[in-house]
This record gives sequence, structure tokens and C-alpha cells, in this order.
Amino acid sequence: MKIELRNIHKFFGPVHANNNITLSIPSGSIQGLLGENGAGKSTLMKILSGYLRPDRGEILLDGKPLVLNSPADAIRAGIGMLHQDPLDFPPMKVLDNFMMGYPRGLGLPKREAREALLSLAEQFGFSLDPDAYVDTLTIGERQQLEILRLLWLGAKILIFDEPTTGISAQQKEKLFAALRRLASEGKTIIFVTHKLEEVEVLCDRVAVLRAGKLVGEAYPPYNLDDLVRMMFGKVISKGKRIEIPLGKPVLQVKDLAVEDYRLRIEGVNLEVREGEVIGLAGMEGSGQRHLLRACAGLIRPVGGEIWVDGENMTGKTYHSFLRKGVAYLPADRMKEGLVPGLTLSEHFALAQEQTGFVIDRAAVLKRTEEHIKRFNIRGRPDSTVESLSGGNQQRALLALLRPNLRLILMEHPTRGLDMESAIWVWNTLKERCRQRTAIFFMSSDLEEILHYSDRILVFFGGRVSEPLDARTTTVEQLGQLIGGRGFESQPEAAREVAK
Amino acid sequence: MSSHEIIIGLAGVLFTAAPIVFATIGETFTERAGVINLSVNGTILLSAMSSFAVAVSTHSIFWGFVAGIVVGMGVALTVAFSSIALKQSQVAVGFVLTLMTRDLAYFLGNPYMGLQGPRVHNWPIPVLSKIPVLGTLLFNFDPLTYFSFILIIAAWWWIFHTRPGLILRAIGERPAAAYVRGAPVNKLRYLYTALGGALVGLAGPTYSLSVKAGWKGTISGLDGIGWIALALTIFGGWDPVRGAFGAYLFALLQWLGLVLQPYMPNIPSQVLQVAPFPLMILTLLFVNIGNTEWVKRTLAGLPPDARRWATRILRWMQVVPPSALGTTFEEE
Amino acid sequence: GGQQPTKAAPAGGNQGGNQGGSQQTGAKQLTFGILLVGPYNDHGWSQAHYDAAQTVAKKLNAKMLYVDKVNPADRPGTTAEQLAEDLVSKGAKVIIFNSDDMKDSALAFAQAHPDIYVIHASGDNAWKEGKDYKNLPNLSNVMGKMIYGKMIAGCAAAMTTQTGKIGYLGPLINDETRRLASSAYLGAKYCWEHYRNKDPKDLKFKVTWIGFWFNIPGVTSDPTQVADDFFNNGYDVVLSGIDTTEALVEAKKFHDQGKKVYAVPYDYRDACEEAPEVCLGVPYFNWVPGYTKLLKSAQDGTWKSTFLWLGPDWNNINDPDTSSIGFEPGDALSDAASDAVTKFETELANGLQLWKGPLKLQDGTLYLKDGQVATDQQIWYLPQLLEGMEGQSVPQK
Amino acid sequence: MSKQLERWGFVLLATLVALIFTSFVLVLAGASPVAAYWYILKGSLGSWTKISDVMVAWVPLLLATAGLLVTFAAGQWNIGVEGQIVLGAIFTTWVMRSLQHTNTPAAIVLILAFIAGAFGGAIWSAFAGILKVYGGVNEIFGGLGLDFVAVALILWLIFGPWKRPGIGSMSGTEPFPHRLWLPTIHGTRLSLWALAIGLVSIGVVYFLLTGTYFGLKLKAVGRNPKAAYLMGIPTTKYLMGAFIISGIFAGLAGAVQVTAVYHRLIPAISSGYGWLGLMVSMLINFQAAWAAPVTFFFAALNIGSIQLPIMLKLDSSLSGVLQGALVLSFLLLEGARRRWVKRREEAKNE
Ligand SMILES: Nc1ncnc2c1ncn2[C@@H]1O[C@H](COP(=O)(O)OP(=O)(O)OP(=O)(O)O)[C@@H](O)[C@H]1O
Ligand SMILES: Nc1ncnc2c1ncn2[C@@H]1O[C@H](COP(=O)(O)OP(=O)(O)OP(=O)(O)O)[C@@H](O)[C@H]1O
Ligand SMILES: [Mg+2]
Ligand SMILES: [Mg+2]
Repeated sequence: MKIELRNIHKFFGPVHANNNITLSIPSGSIQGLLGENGAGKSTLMKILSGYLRPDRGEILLDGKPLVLNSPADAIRAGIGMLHQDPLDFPPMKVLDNFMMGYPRGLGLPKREAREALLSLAEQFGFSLDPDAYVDTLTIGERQQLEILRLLWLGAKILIFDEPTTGISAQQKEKLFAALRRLASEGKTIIFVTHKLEEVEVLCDRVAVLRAGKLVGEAYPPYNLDDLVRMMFGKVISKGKRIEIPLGKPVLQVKDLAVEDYRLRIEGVNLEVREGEVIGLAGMEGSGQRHLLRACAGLIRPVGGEIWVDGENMTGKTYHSFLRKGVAYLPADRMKEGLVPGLTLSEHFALAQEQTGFVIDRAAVLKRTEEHIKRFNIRGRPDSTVESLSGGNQQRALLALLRPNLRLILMEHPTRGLDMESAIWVWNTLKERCRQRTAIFFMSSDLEEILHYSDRILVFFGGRVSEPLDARTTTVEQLGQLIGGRGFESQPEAAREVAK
Repeated sequence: MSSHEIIIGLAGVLFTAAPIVFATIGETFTERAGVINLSVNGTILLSAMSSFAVAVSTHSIFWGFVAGIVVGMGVALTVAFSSIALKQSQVAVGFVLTLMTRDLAYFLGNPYMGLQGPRVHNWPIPVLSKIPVLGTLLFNFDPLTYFSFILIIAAWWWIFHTRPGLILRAIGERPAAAYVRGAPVNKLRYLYTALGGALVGLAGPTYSLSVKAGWKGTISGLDGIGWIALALTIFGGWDPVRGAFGAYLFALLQWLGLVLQPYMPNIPSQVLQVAPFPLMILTLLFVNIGNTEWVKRTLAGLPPDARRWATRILRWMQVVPPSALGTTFEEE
Repeated sequence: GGQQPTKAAPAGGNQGGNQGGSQQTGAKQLTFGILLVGPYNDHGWSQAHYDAAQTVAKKLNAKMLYVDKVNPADRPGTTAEQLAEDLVSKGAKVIIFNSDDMKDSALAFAQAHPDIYVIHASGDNAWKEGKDYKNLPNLSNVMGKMIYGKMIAGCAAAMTTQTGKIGYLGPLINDETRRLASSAYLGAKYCWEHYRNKDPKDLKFKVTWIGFWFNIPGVTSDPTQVADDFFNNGYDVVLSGIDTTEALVEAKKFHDQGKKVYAVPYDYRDACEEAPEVCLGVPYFNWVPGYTKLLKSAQDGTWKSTFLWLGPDWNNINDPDTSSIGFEPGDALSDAASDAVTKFETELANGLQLWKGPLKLQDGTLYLKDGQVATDQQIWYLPQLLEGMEGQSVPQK
Repeated sequence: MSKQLERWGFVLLATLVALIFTSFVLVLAGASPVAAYWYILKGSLGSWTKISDVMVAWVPLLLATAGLLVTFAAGQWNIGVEGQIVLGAIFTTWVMRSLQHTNTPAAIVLILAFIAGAFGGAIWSAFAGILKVYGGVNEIFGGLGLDFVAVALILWLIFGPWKRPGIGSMSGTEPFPHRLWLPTIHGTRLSLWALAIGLVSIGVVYFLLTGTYFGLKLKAVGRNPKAAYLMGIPTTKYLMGAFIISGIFAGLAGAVQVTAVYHRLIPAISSGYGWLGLMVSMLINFQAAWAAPVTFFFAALNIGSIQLPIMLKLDSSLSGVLQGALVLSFLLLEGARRRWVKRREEAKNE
């Protein structure tokens, strides 16, 4: 089916997320959609899938105008979307998720659904257990489930919003194979990403968004530099690696074992030294977060020991780690990092070692203004944090870190930031490394990991690789490891704890 | 006590529990849809009063029940509207409503104090009610009690074994995900809140026209029932069958409280009457304690086997509320 | 000083009545206020007071003010004194406190306002011989000898029951409630023994206390359940001692199912109206004589602090002007039974004493020696239920 | 400036809506709204005695509200407050009972009684807190359960162990000797001591919540416990702290009820001030600054409404209706206002 988007506009308060976008997509093709963070990709796709209503503009399907007041309309029109973060029901079973949204009937079509699921899975070489609970699946498997569901509902236009974030190498290959096959069957595929190489291998055509505008389209063979220029308005380079001399050990992890009802990690041995940056690679839910949280005392390890500056901190709480100069930066800023409803200055009042009982407003205000300037946060001391932009929230979070820390643990330090902000963030971090702080971070951006860390740990299904030297590792090797290659025993074993 | 007395007593328990079953299942529907309607206590009073007033003035039990149900829906929809359309806290609005409807009931009900009103009659089921034990235990009630039995099964079937039921669970669990699957989340929330409200409203006339026929203002003895129903909803883990079981347990304890009175002169009569509440707190404790930080930490400290077992037990006891309970969802 | 309660009771009742009835000379208009513990239209205790007060107001062409629901639950942050003062500020010269619950307020108020006459219905602070006498010239007590009403009710029950099982739906346990339950029992036992010529041992009389004057879910027992329980277990007559009419309502329910069960409400003359077909009759208070006497004395300046414990006017216990305690027979009372009840009444009128030895308390201890007649104090402060009654005697410690 | 104006306009509108609703209810009951409001006004502010009576009801309500503001700051719906008032009253009574016949100076007895009251409220609140913090039990239902237990407890005490000689009755326990009554201004029932306690308490809470690190941290914990914890705030300690402080004020309210209002323990000792306090907190959007005037207004409604049955034969539960209508109309109109503002901004973009 042929899709045409005409003069689409979408506002979010101050943000002009989609600005007069006109784009037409022939059927049977794989259309790429490129753009930096916050460019408006998801917004546009949500509009096409009926999740958001455009403030202006229209959508045509095979030339006929199409009014989408809700996803229901889109589904009826044969448009299905896989959202950036899988929108499914973790506490429910695979089969329930599969049946959910089945349009007809009072009873549950249990039998048909099961058969359909299995046969479809078979066609695409996916392996899904209908009776497993979704929260025991990997992101990749959850995507596969979504794809099959949409196909079962007879979707002819499939939208994939950054489907490759956090799935394994093999799963990625399976996915691409599936997409090509669907296209060959005459279905229309829209593939959203900010990874050029994916566009290169997969897409028949690509459109680039920047700051809500459609800045251009391109066809194979692609000129990557042009694409980058379109995406960022200029060529941006991360600059060369910054090397910092390492000092004495800060964090020592000895034969550590961490576990929750889904996952068990064991036998982690590691030493992090002053000024050193260690990156944790691996697909979502492979155990990086567990290790990070354990090293901050947020999870209590079930075995092994954690030493900070030569003191055994095993089993101590985060607050005692904090006192030893260990700080933790969560990925989800609004959920775990900042306090919605409180202003910037209130945050700074909270962050510092408090002096006395009564708040000295003047002093707090002064320090807040300093920080706002130094970290060039776009916001005022009295602006509430939720009104800040993603990047500025991240800046604020970094500004809140106490001085002279020994170790900073971070989840996705630059997620949701455009390249410039990301680079800026890392510069400030490296600054701290120079003051002999060690950094221990996880990220799903391999480039970031390779570029900024000294050593890398790769996680797969709860098992941890030996530390790799970042200088001598390539993206490919990393990809392989993340995908589970090079990890001896077979991958699924790790999840047995769950069942 | 003779077995005969016990059976009759138990039948009485089923009878007196009916309205609590209605309210509990009503709230279960509402909360499954992600809306928490805290106004139950006041709603029951107001609907009990209105339905009595209407029944008295129209001499029609039917219109009495209609009135009660309408009131229930009205209050529930106020909660839904202020949450969905006006983005106000469901807890806050529900709480205000529970107090206001209560006073409304007392104020407007004043002229109807102690009047004699119509009352629902028993419908012994022809053949079945003659069966020795079961007959008295199950088939010798007024229609409402039968309806309460049917409702338990129906609600359970609807929520867990139908497609709409699956969607119901979905919108309370993750509205956004349900929405992209084509579910009109907020429409459904209105719908189920209204349905729940109707059932809560039904509890009113079930009291004022059957179980506790009449209206006695502040001494009608209905103030508090609604809170009990709310508690039972959690107690039942948002499952109609378990919820109903809770309701029966409550009525049973009340009954035991009075039949055991002579046998245990040393226990204050209040003890058994109030027992359901500590019991409820205890259950809530059991089903929630697994999620607390300190428990997780202590578990991690245990030797592997002990840990495994403890984890299993805790996970087995856990009931997980609908994740989106009390939140609002914005459709574009 | 107060008269001797024992003979004062009936006599006082009559005099009060007659005077009130005869002299209709329009003395300067008296304004009095009455504080009702419950709703003025509760078809029970409070309404009995409310109606009486209105009648008396008409009779003495006095002006009546009232506040109902005078209890901290219904009127948060207020006390009876405060409300009484409000009425005084509106011109009231006499204040009636209509409940034992207002005891302390009545006292406090009487002490604080020596210029205002205070009538406390059901209290004993003006009773010289009482345990709790406070010498306050402006305070009088009035109470009906409901023991007689309950005896008659008990008799009606005994004459009606087919199973020989009578239930008594009791509120909470205290002197008064024990006294009344026991009176009902004595009446029942007497008629059972002497009119039906049966062995008292075959008469089951069971008291179940709900723990309060009305139902509080989750705190008290549910009177509906109690009544149902009685009827289900072969108790075919239930006497109510609580503020609400569950006994009657439930009896009607069983009646409609074709069961032969009956109930006896309490407090209020028209209480039977709620379900005539099952109502054996109601022992009720008629506050007219008492109020007339006291208000009259306030009006013409002959006020004396008195303790009135007024009984029935045995000439006609249902005489609205003279009888402070009445028993209104109900539709469900069979002719035979009703004859017996009348006979019983005449016997009582002729001085039949049921509070007379030999009587034992529930735990078997002797209460009255053979032939000994109980004093008012002994009756008023009854320590336990009587032997032969089932049910708790004392609240748990 | 214009913002101020807008704010006041909003308040006016919301109040108007509430009044209209209540008037409608009155008309439904066949009464004249004007007369009703007039008598309420007259009955609450008509004379100094009336005003002092309003203040008598004001103090415990103010205390309950003060406590609730603390738990609300921590994001907790402390519905257990009713039970906490009751326990405060019980503990107060217990001290008074055990010391009333000793020759301990009245002042000492009263001070001990208040301390005991605060303590009693604090324990009961701590229960709810422990259940929430260490047991994961939603404070609404934990508190609710404890409310019922408290009522059963007080009834049992009054009709059982603490029943007055002879009759145990709704009138409660034997009143305390006059010397143990909190001294009142001559000719009124108002005790300056109680009044002082109430005003100081709300002052303290205001200062605590707006001026101190404690308050700020409490807010952080209330709005985002995870983030607060990562910032190094001992979340559980602060939550428990909030519950205990709230309980202390509730307990004081109970103590005032016993020592200054009823001079004994009665079944309905809490007078529903807990519920009312929750309403007020919502109405003032949890801003301590507004607590004093609004609680006074609510108390005035309660006292004034007594005139309804006397003058108009109306049931005085009308005051509750009016109070509820007020809170509701504020909540709803606030929602409507936000919605309207949002619409307006979207319109700007087009
Ligand atoms: N619900 C919302 N409310 C307000 N602003 C929003 C909302 N959703 C998106 N935005 C803003 O609209 C702009 C476009 O967002 P969008 O999610 O489409 O970017 P994107 O291209 O998908 O970025 P990413 O690659 O990070 O997914 C961003 O500035 C974003 O902050
Ligand atoms: N969810 C939201 N709620 C309210 N306002 C938002 C939201 N998201 C974005 N905004 C507003 O939109 C503006 C742009 O936010 P957005 O996150 O798109 O910034 P951005 O373009 O992504 O820049 P950055 O790279 O700093 O994230 C912000 O100033 C913010 O006020
Ligand atoms: Mg952004
Ligand atoms: Mg996106």
C-alpha cells in the first residue's frame, strides 16, 4: 500500500516536534527514517499509527485520505507499529499478549491464537513459548512477539521505531531477514533509526528529520557523510580518545554473585582504578544494571565481596557507599534521578551536604546560579525539573553530583541526548577522571562504549566476559560478544532461574 | 449448637454478605480498569437512602432499585470524569465524595426516618429448596442473594475468560499498550467505573429494601460497610471469587461473634466483630511484604536454599495490583 | 426534697396528670427547651420525648424549643451544656435532657445555671436514696418504671410462644438494661407458670447483647443477624431492647415466609406500625405526666428538686394524660393472649410483686430471700441477670 | 498582580459553585437557602460565646490538620488519623484516671496527660507507618483498619474496664474532677492553653515544611522516593518521621478533646476531626499557610449548623454537605482551569 503524509504538524507545548512534513512511501519498500534524538521521528510515526493526532496535515492511503482518530482506526487500515520501547504486558503470558487486540468475539480465541502464533513463529524462525510470561523474555523476543501479532491482525504497513536498540546480533539478523521477506510480500516497512549502517544494509530509501523538519531524502548507494550532514546540520566528530593516567584501585569486586528472580550473575572479578572508565556492554537485561547496582550497594550481592578504597563494603547500603564517595546516576531521570515538582534550586539545596536545620535560601540560590552557568543548563533556579528538556535534565543531574567523588556509576549517561550534548557530558566526566574519580557505566551505544572507556565488560544472559581493552576492540567484535558468540555454554540457560 | 442451627446460620451469612459482595465486585471491576473509586462508603449510604425514599414514595421496589443503581453510577462517574477529563487525583475526589454523599444521605433522608417501606420477598426455588441441607443453605433466599451467587461466577468468567475481560485487565495494567492495540481506554474506563458504581449502588437498596430493610439515618448501621468492601477488594487480589470469599469471611466472623458470645464470656464482644480488620491488615502484609527493600536485602543474605524457598513462598503469596491503578491516561 | 419513690411512683404520676389536665389557667407563657439524644423522628426513645413535650407545651400553652441528635458523634465539638445554653439564650427557662448519656452535661449545666430548672430524664442525681445524689435544687429527674412495661411485654411473649423460647435483643450491658431484660423475664415466667400452667424450666429466655444501642458495622454485632438467629433457632418471640427496630423488621420477613414469629418493639407507642402483623404490642414511655408535673411546677413557681420514677396508671395504663408507662397491644396478639395480658395487668395493679423472693442471680447467688420484696435501689442497681435467663450478665473485663 | 486577582477570582467562583449546589440541596429539602445560611452565620459568629464555641471546635481540627499536612508532604494518605486521635484520647484518659485521685498538682497531671496523648497518637500512627514502610501495606487501608480497631478499643474500655460505677454508657467514663479540666476563659468553654497549643502547632508545621531541610527532604521523599534515596536521603526514616509527627499532633487533638472539651472519654471522642482534617488539607491544596483560616471556617460551619434543627427543623448534616461541596468544586474547577489553560496554549501554536 502507498502512504502519503502531507504537511504534518505536531506541537508539544513549546516544541514543534513535526514541522510541515511531507513524505510519500511506495508499497513493497523498506523506508528508512533517520534523525538525531528529539528530531521528531517517533512523533511522526505515532501520528501515522493513530497514536497521536496531527495538529495539521493529512494522511493518504493509496491516494484516499485517511482519518486516524485512534490506533484502532490505524489497525483497521492495516497499519501496525512497534514502539521504541515495547508496548506490551510484562506480567501477562505470551499468548495473552498475542490475543490482546484481537478485534472480534466474546470468547478468547485461545486455540486459533496458539496455532497462528506457532505457525507464524515457525515461518520466521522465531522461537516463542506461548505460555511463558513476557517479563521473562528478552527485548528481542518481545519484538518478535509484536511482529507476529501485527501480522496475525493482517497489518500491511509495519512501522519499526528503533527496533535494534538492545537486541542481540542474531536477533538483529533474524529481524532484518524478516523485514526483507515482508517487503518482498508487498508489505510496506518503515524503519526508524539513528544508525547509518543499519540504513545502509536494509533500506531501499531513507528520509532524514532534523528538529522536526524533513531535511532530505536519499537512495542507495548512500553517501554517509551527506546523511550525517543532514542529520546534524554539520559533521560532528567525538574528537579523539582522551587518555588519563590511572591511579590506585578504587573499587575491587571479588567473585561477586548477584541474583534476582529472573537472572543470576556470578564470578565477577574486577578492579577499577582512579581515573579509569569501565564500560558495560550487552543487550538490555543481561545483567549490567545488576552489577552496577550491586557496586553501589543498591542490591545486596548473594556472594562475593565488594571493596571500596580498601574497605570491605559487602552488604552495606547505598548510603554507606555514598559516604565513601560512590555516586549512582540512574538512566530514567524523571523516575529515579530528579524529583518532579521541585525546582532546580531545591534540588541543589538537597544535593549538598546540608549545613544546619534551616535552609539558607540566599546561599542556595547563589550556588544554583553558579551551577546553571557552569553546566549551561537551559532553565532558571525556580523552574521545576520536569519542565527542562531531556538534555538539560541530564546536565542538571551531573551538576548535582557532589565534588571529589571516588566512583561514579552510571546507566546510559547520554541516552536521549543529541550528539553535542553527549560530547559535552563526556568532557565533564573526563574532567572528573582527571581528579582521580573512577567511572563505571553501562550503555547500549557501542560507539560510546568503545570511544570513552578504557576497559569493557560484555554481558550476555547473566554471564560476564573477561575485561577487554577498549583500544584494541572493534565494534564488530563487541557486537558478536553481545550477541552471545564467544560465550561458551548455550545462552538460554541463564533464564532457568525464572521458571 | 445443632448442625441445623449451623446450616441456617451459614445461610444467614450468605444472605447478609450479598450487598458486601456486590460492592466488592463492583469495586473490583472499577479497579481492574485502573480507576480507584474511594467513594464506596458514602455511595452505599446515599443509594440505600434514595432507593428507600423512592420505593416508599412510589410503592415500587423496582424503582427503588433503579434509584439506588443510578445514584451509584452517578457518583462513580463523577470520580471517573474528574480523573479522566480533569486529571484530578482519584483518591482525593473519591474521598471527598465518600464524606459528602454520606452527609447528603443523612440530610435528605431525614423525612424518611423510620417509615415503613416495601421489602423484597423470599423466592424459595421450587424443587431445590426442598433438598435437605443444600436447600436451606443455598436455595431459600430473596432474588438478590441468588444474584450475588451468579454475579461472582459471571464476574470471574468475564474478567479471566473473555476477550473484553482480557482488555479490561489490559487497560488497568498498561493503558498505553492497550490503546495501541485499539482499545478505547478512557471510554472503557468510564464504562467499567459506571458498571462498578452500579454494583456498589445496588448494595444500597439491597440493604434498605432487604437485608436491613428501612432507613434509620445515622443509626441505620451501614456506615463503614463501604470501607470494608474497599478493603476486601484488595484482600481478594482483584479477583471476584477471592473478594467474595472475603465478604463471606467477614459476615461469618460477625455471626460467630454473636453465637459464640455465651460460650466465651471473657472475650470482649468487640473482638470478633473487629477481627476482620486486623485480619485484612495481616493479609495485605503477607501479599505485599515480598516487594519491600529490606526483605529483598535480607533474602540476599540467606544461604542459597533458604533463599530459594523464601523467594518462592513470597512470590506465591504476592498479589500484584493493576499497575496503572489510580493513574490517568491521556489519549491524543 | 423528693418524695418516697416507691409510693411516689404511681401516685405522683396521677397527681401530675390530673393537675396538668384540670388547671388550664393561662399563667405567663413558659419557654422550655428539650435536648434529644437521637433524631426527633426516630420512632423510638427520642420521638417519645419529642411528642410528649409537644403535647405538654400545648397543654400549658408553653413555648417549646428543641435540638435533636445531641450526641458527640452527630454534633462534633459540641456538648449538651453548650446546646442547652443556646436554648437558654433563646429564652428557655427549663431545659430537659432526655438521655442518660447527658448525665454529666445535665449536672454541669444545672450547677452552672442555678436560675434555670433542669429536668434530666433517666438519671438518679436528684434521688436522695440513690448512689449518686447531688444536692441541686434546680435539678429533677424523671423516669418511667419501664420494668412494668417489660413485665407485661414478657407476659405477652410467654402467652404467645409456641416453642417456649423467647429471645431478648439487648443493647449493651449495664444496670438499666439488665433491669429491663430481667423484668421481661419475670413477667414471662409468671404468665408461663400461672396462666399456661407450664414448668418454668421449659421456658427458655435468652438475652443477646449487640454491644451498643444500635449497629456499628465492624464494631457491634449486627442486630439483624441476632434477630434472624433467634427466629431461625426456634425463638418465636423476640423482645427488643435496642434503639432500632430490626426485631420487628426481621419478624415480618419470617412472617412473610409463612413462619409464625412475633416481635415486641420498645420505647415508642406507635412502634408497631412498622409491622403490625407480627407485633405483639409495645411497652412504651409516656413522658406526658412527668413533664406536665415538673413543667407545671416550674411554671407556677412550686418547683422542688424531685426524683420521679413514674409507673403506669393502673386504672388505664394507656391513658395519655396519667400513665407514664403503657403497653399498647399489637394486632398480632391473640385474643386469648390479650385476655391473659389484661388479667396480668389487673394483678399487677392489685399489688402483685414479681421483684419478690425467692430470687437468685444468674450465678446462683441469692438476690432476694423468700418473701423479701426488692427495694427500688435493689431493682435500679441490679448487679446481674436473674437465674433462669441465658446470656451474659456483666461486660467482659 | 493579575495572577493574584485570577487566584482570588478562582476561589470566589469555586465557593459560589459550592453554595449553589448546597442551595439546590436545600431547595430539594424544601427549605430557604438564604435563611439556612443566615442562621449558620448567626449561629457561628453571632455572639462572643458562639465565636468562642467555634474556637473550641477549631483547635482539635487545627491540630489534626497540622499533623495531616506533614504526612501529605511525604505523599502519604494518613487516613488512620481518626484512630490516632482516639488513641491520643485513650492515653490521656489513662494518665488522668491514674492520677486524678492522687494529690499530684493539676498542672503536672495535665502536662503528663498531654505527653501521653501525643505518645498514644504517635504509636498508632507509627503502626500505620511501619505497615507502610516495612510491610508495603497501603497506608490508606492500614490506617483504615487501625481506625476500626481503635473504635472497638475505646468502646471496650468505656463499657468494660473503665465503665463508671453502675452504668457503662455512651456518656463515657466518669468525668474528671474540675481541678483537672483545662482552665477556660471565664464565661466561655474556650481554653487559652488549648488555643495556644493549636496555633503553635500549625506554626511549627508551617515552619517545618517551608523553612527547613527536614521539610524539603520530606517533600522529595513524598514526590519521588527513589530519587530521594539516590540523593542520600534516608527515605524510610523520613517516612516514619512523618507518620510519627503526624500522630503526635493527632494525639494532641485527642488530648484536647479529653482535657478541654469533654473532660472524660466518650465513644465519639474523635468527633470526625480526622476526616474533616483530610478534607481541609485537600481544600487548601496542602499549603500550611491556609490551614488556620480554613479550619476555622469549617469549625464555624459545624457550630453554626446547630441552628438548622432549632430554627428550621433541618438536619445539620448540611454543614457536611457544604464542606464536601466546597472541596469537590475546588478540585473539579482546578482541573477544569488547567485543562482550559492547556487548550489556550495549544491554540496559540496553531
Ligand atoms: N509527550 C510529549 N510531550 C512533550 N514533548 C514531547 C512529547 N513527545 C515528544 N516530545 C518532544 O518532541 C520532540 C520529538 O520527539 P520524538 O520522540 O519524536 O524524537 P525522536 O526523533 O523519536 O527522538 P529519539 O531518537 O530519541 O526517539 C522531542 O523534543 C521531544 O522532547
Ligand atoms: N514530557 C514533557 N513534558 C513537558 N514539557 C516537555 C516534555 N518534553 C519536552 N518538553 C518541553 O519541550 C522542550 C524541548 O524538550 P526536548 O526534550 O524535546 O528537548 P530536545 O529538543 O530533546 O533537547 P535536548 O537535546 O536537550 O533533549 C523542553 O524545554 C521542555 O520544556
Ligand atoms: Mg530530547
Ligand atoms: Mg523516538
